[in-house]
Amino acid sequence: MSTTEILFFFLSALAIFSAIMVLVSKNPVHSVLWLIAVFFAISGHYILLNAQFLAIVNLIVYAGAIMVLFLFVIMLMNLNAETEPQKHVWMKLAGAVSGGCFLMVLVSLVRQATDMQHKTALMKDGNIGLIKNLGKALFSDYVVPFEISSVLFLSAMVGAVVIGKKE
Amino acid sequence: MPIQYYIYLCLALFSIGIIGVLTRRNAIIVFMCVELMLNAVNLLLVAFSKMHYGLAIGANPETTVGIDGQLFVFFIMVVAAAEVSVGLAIIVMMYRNTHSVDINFLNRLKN
Amino acid sequence: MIPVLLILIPLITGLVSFFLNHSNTAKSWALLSSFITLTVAIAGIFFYPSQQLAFDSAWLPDLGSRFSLSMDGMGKMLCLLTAVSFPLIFGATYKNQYKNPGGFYGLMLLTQAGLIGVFVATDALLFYFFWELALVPVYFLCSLWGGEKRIAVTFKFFIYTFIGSLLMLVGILYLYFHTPDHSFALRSFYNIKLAAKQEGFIFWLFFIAFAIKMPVFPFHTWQPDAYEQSPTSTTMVLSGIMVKMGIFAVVRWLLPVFPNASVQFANIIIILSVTGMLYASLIAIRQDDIKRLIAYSSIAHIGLMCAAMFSHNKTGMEGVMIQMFNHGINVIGLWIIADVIEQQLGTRKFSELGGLAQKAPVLAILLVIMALANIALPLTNAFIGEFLMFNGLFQYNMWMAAVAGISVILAAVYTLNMVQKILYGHTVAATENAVDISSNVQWVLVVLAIMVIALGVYPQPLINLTKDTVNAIMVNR
Amino acid sequence: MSKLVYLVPLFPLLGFLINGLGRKSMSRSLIGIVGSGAILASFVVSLLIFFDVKNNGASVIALFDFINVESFQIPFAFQVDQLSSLFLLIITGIGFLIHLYSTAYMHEEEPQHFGRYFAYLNLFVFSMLLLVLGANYVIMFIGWEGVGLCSYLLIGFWFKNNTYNYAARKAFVMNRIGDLGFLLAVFWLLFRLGTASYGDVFANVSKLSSFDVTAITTLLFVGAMGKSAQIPLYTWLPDAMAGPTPVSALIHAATMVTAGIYMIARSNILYTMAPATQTLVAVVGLATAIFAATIALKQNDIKKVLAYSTVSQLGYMFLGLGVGAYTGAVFHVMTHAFFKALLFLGAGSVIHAMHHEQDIRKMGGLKKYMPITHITFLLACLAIAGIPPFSGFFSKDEILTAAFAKNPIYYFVGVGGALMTAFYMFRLYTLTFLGDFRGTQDQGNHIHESPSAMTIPLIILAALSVVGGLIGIPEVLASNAHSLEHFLAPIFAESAKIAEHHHLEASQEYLMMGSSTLAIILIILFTVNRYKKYRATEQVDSSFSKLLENKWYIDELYDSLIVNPLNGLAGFFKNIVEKSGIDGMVNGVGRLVGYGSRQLRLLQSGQVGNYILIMVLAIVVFFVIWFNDLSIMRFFSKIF
Amino acid sequence: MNAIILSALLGVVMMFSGIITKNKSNITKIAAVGLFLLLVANVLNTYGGYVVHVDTHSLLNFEKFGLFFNSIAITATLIYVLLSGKEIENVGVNTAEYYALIFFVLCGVSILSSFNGLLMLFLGIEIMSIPLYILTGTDKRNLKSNEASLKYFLMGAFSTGIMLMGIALVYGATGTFALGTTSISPSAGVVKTSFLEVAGLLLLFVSMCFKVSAAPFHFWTPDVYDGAPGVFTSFMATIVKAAGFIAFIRLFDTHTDVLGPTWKILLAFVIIATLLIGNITAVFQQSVKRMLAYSSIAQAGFMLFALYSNNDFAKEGILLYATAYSFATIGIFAILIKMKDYTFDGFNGLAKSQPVLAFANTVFLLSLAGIPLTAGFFAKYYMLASVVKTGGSLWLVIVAVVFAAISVYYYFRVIQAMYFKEGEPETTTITTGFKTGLVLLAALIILLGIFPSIVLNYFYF
Repeated sequence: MSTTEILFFFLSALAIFSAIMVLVSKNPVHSVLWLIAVFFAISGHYILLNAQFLAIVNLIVYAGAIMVLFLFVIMLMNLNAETEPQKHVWMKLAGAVSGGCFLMVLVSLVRQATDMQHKTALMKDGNIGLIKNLGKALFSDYVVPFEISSVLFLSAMVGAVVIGKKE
Repeated sequence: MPIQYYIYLCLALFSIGIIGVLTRRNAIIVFMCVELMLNAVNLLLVAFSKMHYGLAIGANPETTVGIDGQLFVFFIMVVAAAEVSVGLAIIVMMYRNTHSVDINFLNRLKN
Repeated sequence: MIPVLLILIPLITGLVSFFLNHSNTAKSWALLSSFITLTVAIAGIFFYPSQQLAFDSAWLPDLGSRFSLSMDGMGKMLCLLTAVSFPLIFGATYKNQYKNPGGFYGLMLLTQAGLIGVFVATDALLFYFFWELALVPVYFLCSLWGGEKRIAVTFKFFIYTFIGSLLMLVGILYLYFHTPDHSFALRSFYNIKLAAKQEGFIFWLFFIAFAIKMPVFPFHTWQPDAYEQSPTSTTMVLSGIMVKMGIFAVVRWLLPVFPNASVQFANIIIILSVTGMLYASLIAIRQDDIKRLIAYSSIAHIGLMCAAMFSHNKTGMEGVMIQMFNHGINVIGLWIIADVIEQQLGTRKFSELGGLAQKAPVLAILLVIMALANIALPLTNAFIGEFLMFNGLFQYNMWMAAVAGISVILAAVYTLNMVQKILYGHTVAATENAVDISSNVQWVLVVLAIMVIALGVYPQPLINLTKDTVNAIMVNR
Repeated sequence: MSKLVYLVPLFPLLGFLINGLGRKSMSRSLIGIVGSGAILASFVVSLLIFFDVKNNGASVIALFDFINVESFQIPFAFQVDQLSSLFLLIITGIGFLIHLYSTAYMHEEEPQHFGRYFAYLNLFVFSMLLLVLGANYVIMFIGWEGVGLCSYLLIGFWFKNNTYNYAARKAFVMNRIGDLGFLLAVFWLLFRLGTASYGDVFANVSKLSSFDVTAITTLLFVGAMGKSAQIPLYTWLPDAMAGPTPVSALIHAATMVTAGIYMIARSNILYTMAPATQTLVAVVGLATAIFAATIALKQNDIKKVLAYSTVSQLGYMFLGLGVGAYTGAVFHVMTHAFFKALLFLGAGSVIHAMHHEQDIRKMGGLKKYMPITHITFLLACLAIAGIPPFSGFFSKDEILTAAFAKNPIYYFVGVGGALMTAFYMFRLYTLTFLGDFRGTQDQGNHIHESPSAMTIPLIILAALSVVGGLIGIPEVLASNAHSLEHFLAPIFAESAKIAEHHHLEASQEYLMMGSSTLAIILIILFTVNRYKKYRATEQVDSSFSKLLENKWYIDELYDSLIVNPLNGLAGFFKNIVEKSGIDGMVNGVGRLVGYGSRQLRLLQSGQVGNYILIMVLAIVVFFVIWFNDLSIMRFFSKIF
Repeated sequence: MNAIILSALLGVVMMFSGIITKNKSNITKIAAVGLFLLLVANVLNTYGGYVVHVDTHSLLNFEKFGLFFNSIAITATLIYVLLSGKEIENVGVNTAEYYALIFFVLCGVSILSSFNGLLMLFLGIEIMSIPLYILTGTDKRNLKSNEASLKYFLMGAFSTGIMLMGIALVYGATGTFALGTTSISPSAGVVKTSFLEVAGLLLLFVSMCFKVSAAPFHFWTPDVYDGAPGVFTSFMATIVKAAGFIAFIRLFDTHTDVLGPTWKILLAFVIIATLLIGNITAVFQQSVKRMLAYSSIAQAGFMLFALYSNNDFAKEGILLYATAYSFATIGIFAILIKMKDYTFDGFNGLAKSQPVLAFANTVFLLSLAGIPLTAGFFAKYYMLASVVKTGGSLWLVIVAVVFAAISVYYYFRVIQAMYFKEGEPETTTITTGFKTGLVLLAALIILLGIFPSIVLNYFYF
């Protein structure tokens, strides 16, 4: 077992475990923290895949900005106590079972997908994940979506103002 | 690394996200689970990007195949950020009016 | 150009009529319009060369649909019926007061436009258009000016017929894609060759639409209610002309387009029709309401027409042609009388009527004449049609004709029952102070009675008028 | 002359129109003149035509195309031949007398009703003329239904009385049942031969299979049953007495009921070709003759007795037709027309005098008050009873002789009926005219002989009844004296060729005539004796006579067998099948949609969790459907 | 491209217009002018006129089909603003921002009508959706509006997740985000689709179904349409929904052969479920607004036929359908939001008090019901025709027409309330201009109902 494999399995285990902890934590703050752990694990995977730029962005944007925002909101609402009323157990079970079914179905498909049988993701090697290459592509081929996403931000901004502003 | 491992991992994370959406009542947690789903997709896209890259590099060492996958991830993050800002604003607005973020209380509109 | 005029005159005058608020103005306007239409119809049909009777212009080029109108014998006859009926209807109900008269007469005229359109359209899509155009104003007419239960009843009627016409639309579409030249033209439809299974299937799509309109048992339940609840002048249009749409459509769009299926399923349809005849006749015997009685009687008559159409012989078809016109005349006469009685005495129940012959002898005579026409007494117009239709049915299957013939007897029972309950016996509370009919109604009824007898004695003009249609349809039989 | 035949029906039609439209503005006498005059004019024309036919033979006069379609033509044409011209005379002649009589009889009516009455009468004659003149079965059918209509109108003439109206309706409906048979026969003819014109049909009879002929003749006979009141469609005729008495005379004597006889005589070739039908006709006729006679025995209404006697006599005519004695049947129609018209008019005269009292038990001794009526009535009774040399004797004898030749049973049963005829007629006569007056004092004071407008027709008819038989003297009595047979020979020539001929010994015929006459005379004497001393109190009814009095309960039987079940069925259709069944199904669809709506909306629970749950489940289901090779299932089974 | 750029710019302009003028009606006027400019620019684009040339690296593909849809959408928005501008001003204080968001949505619509890859599809959907989450919640004091907004957002985000998973799987199988490429395994020589691609497409299908509110992914629709302020419901139910369909059709245009025969079965299932739920549930509704929400689901069922048949008829038809449906629904909502009472009873007697409104409303409802002589008829006609043209599947068409007949039930309930029932409906003030606008719109619908070629020929080609 190479280091990469060990790291892969470790990060995967961490990600899944943290993800499950997000679900089961009764305290929303804990959920947030576990989610941040998931993001770290995923960033680890990015590094394994040599997608350095995304690894960093993931940490900055998700773990840094977005999750902090979540945390703020939760704090603001004073939800740190275990205040969330529990769902009916049957509903929970139904949710879990149907989510499980979803997973099963997809996994069974992937097992049958012969074209995925012997393919591997290239680890460590390859420089497409480097910021230089990504930047080049972003500002040449993908400049239109890049610009258009500004509209998205504009509307989000306007939206936040409209929603948040006191009348 | 066999690509299937990545697929399984991402599907697992994705499904956990779905299960979270289905089982939790706190709107913020539900939203967080959605973010989890998005991240699962991100990881999958990166893995696929590297897979395609790996397949293409044999023929052409200078290839940039797969870079679009990683860029897509970038755009997903952009969108996610925008969505979060709006989403949290809405949740806060809801909280201001009802002092609750329990989605089970969202039942004035039905039938 | 004539068919276009026949559609446009009522259409435009109808639209104008919406802006007329004064009752008498609206009435006179409608009467004037209908007379103009009548004049144009008579002039066009009898005095103009036949090329004037067709019209063709581009309409939806990318859909393969053209605005093409043309009148063959049957079209002429039914246009004539429509054109004749409306002045009579307006004349007979001239004294009736409606709230919002402009709207009422406007909708009536729009209905007329739709009806004429149905009878002259030779493009399937256009036909469908007019088919619906005739329906929608009637919906409003019945719902706005009808009886107590009008909303629910009219609604049922509308949805019922609407389902039918949508099914027909599906059929039309299917046929359209199977025409050799992707066109909605009648001629192209006649050239379609379908596989037997498909033909059978599409045949039923069409037939159900037409069966609902006619109506044929067991699709008839909208009809008595609708007739009962509608304002009488609308009922006249409904039963006098509109049911002919169904029959007309079968002759024009069903039999020639589905030659094999219409032979194949003739048995089932004739059995249905004959069952319906007896069924409706029996129910009519037990009715206590003039309108419902006429409605059921109408179902019985239509049943015969439907059966005769599917007998697939010229005799029966000739009978259907004549009867389309004659039934229109007769049933309008009956409705006018029903209306007069209801307006004057405030009831339509036999149990509350009686002895009217003493108070209103003129009405009595005219009612008797119409009733006799209703039971197809010889020398009234209905006899010719029924004679030929029974003849046709007999040629198809004599047992069917014999069974159907029972309805002739039952018709006598319920019609004479009606006559007796209304006219004879001693006067009762409702009829104590009755007076005879007003002159406008009298004139209309006299005109109708003259037509009844004239066409009963000398039906040849009608036969000659429709001969070409019959020959065209029955060309291969 | 025959070209003017259209005038014959035209005059009554004009009379109908004038009287009908002008009834409010015209005086009674004018109406009477117009009404009677129209018929008289017709009679004159008919007379001319009769002689024209006699001299020049038959012809067909086509007026215009009535129905002209691809598969057949029905011309509006008139058949002028021996048979029709004879009937023209009977109809217009007797019709005229009845019209004349009516001017006096109906004098109490208001002018407008008086006018209506004459209009109807004229229409009646018109319809009958059309029936007789039509050169094809369709025109005949027009008249056929037309007389039905007129009988309806006239029976219900006093429309305030609902019983009368029911009687009128019954008459029409019963007739319609027969008409349907007629109509089907016409269809059959048109189907097989493509024509309904007599000439063409009779010429092409050989093209019809024997089944066709039998079926057609049977169906035609069904028509005749209705129109001529044979079993089982006879019950309307007695009820038809609701109309004014002259109308009864018209229906029974000159028009309507004779239509069936005329039709079969007209189609004699068809019937001759169909022996099975002939037997049916004979049996039904005979049965009716006997059956009606039994009922007539115990009736107490003067007109009812006469009505059943008509039914019975019609039975004889059908017997004649059935055994192939066409001439005899027509002959009997003619003589019967004379004496039955006379009887009814006489009865009318009595009723008129008695102020609309019709129960013979409340009459008696009218002989001295109403001599003319009495004498003429007696003559008529003798005629109908078949006493030689009155007209009835010859015609009835001809029929019975022919029946004997065919089958002696027919004869004996027929003679039995004749005896009953003698009995009930003289019972009627005796109770009415002989003995003591049994009516009220008031009636007694006002009894008087009828005015001359009524008595003159009586006298003329009496004369005819007496001598009318002389045109048909049988071969045995005087050779070649049967002028009617010679006159009608062309009509029945074809049948005569086909039919088998039985010749009776002259001695046998004498024996039959003599014995039956003797028996009838004995019966008459017995009857007169029996009822001369009749008292209203002597009433010891056996149950059998009760049965007869109530007409074998046939009306009740029809009610319970046909009318009530049909009514019940109609009610079942109306209230159950239509409302809950078909309409219920239609409305049920609507209700189902409403119900579905109320249930489906619960799916929209308002819970986001539920919404997403359903979405996820749907996705899973989609996957399973999409990869429907069951591999997913296999995967699942591996896990669990 | 003109439309995308200009609508984004106009959005910014609108944001600032709030600073320049405090008069709300002026803002509406600016928006109307802006929309008109946008329309002109788009029409120019359709016929080859560009404001700026942008190399999109084939991420966007400007076909006539999409551009023409843009014109329809912009025209509809213009009509919408003209008819309901007053109500937009009344929703809250941030009128300028509302218009800005509307323009951003239009930007998203323009992207959706011309995307040429999954990336632009994703961005387009998000640009269209995010402003809608906000617009739904603009009635901030109203709990229903809040709730609708949150529901919409949560479910929208979830469906975004599903969509992204689909995109990822497709990408995994094909290695590209471009449309119309299929991975074909060369080994067998038979076209064998990759399971991953199919799975991805299925997830994409699901998320698109969600966007166009096809059952069983429609659940957000009634609640959101009901809770959102009426004016914005109008916008969402018409232009946005139509854009969703355009995207849907463009997306699956090239993929249907990949999907195999089961695709049709599944689609038929979705269509029937949509028709069933939309029509049947609408029958019982008491609120016209909610009824219209369900009716929009039902109409979506019909529009899905375009996807099902996927031929030239379908493409023409969906444009006509979008036009007919949008125009009519905008009209109805314009009237509805003038009413004080949104229930059916609120319309009682409208024909007496406001005959013009009642007449126009009748025309709109008839159009929605698909009665001939209205544009709605030809819309439905094209949909049915496109399916019939594919041959077979006649049963599906018959099911559809039966549901169309049921739809008459609830549409006509409004007509019945207006014409046949007595009542004193309360409305806000109704100006002559509004009436004129309604009548013109009704006339337009009837015109399209007689000569649908106006839309299909004169603009399209």
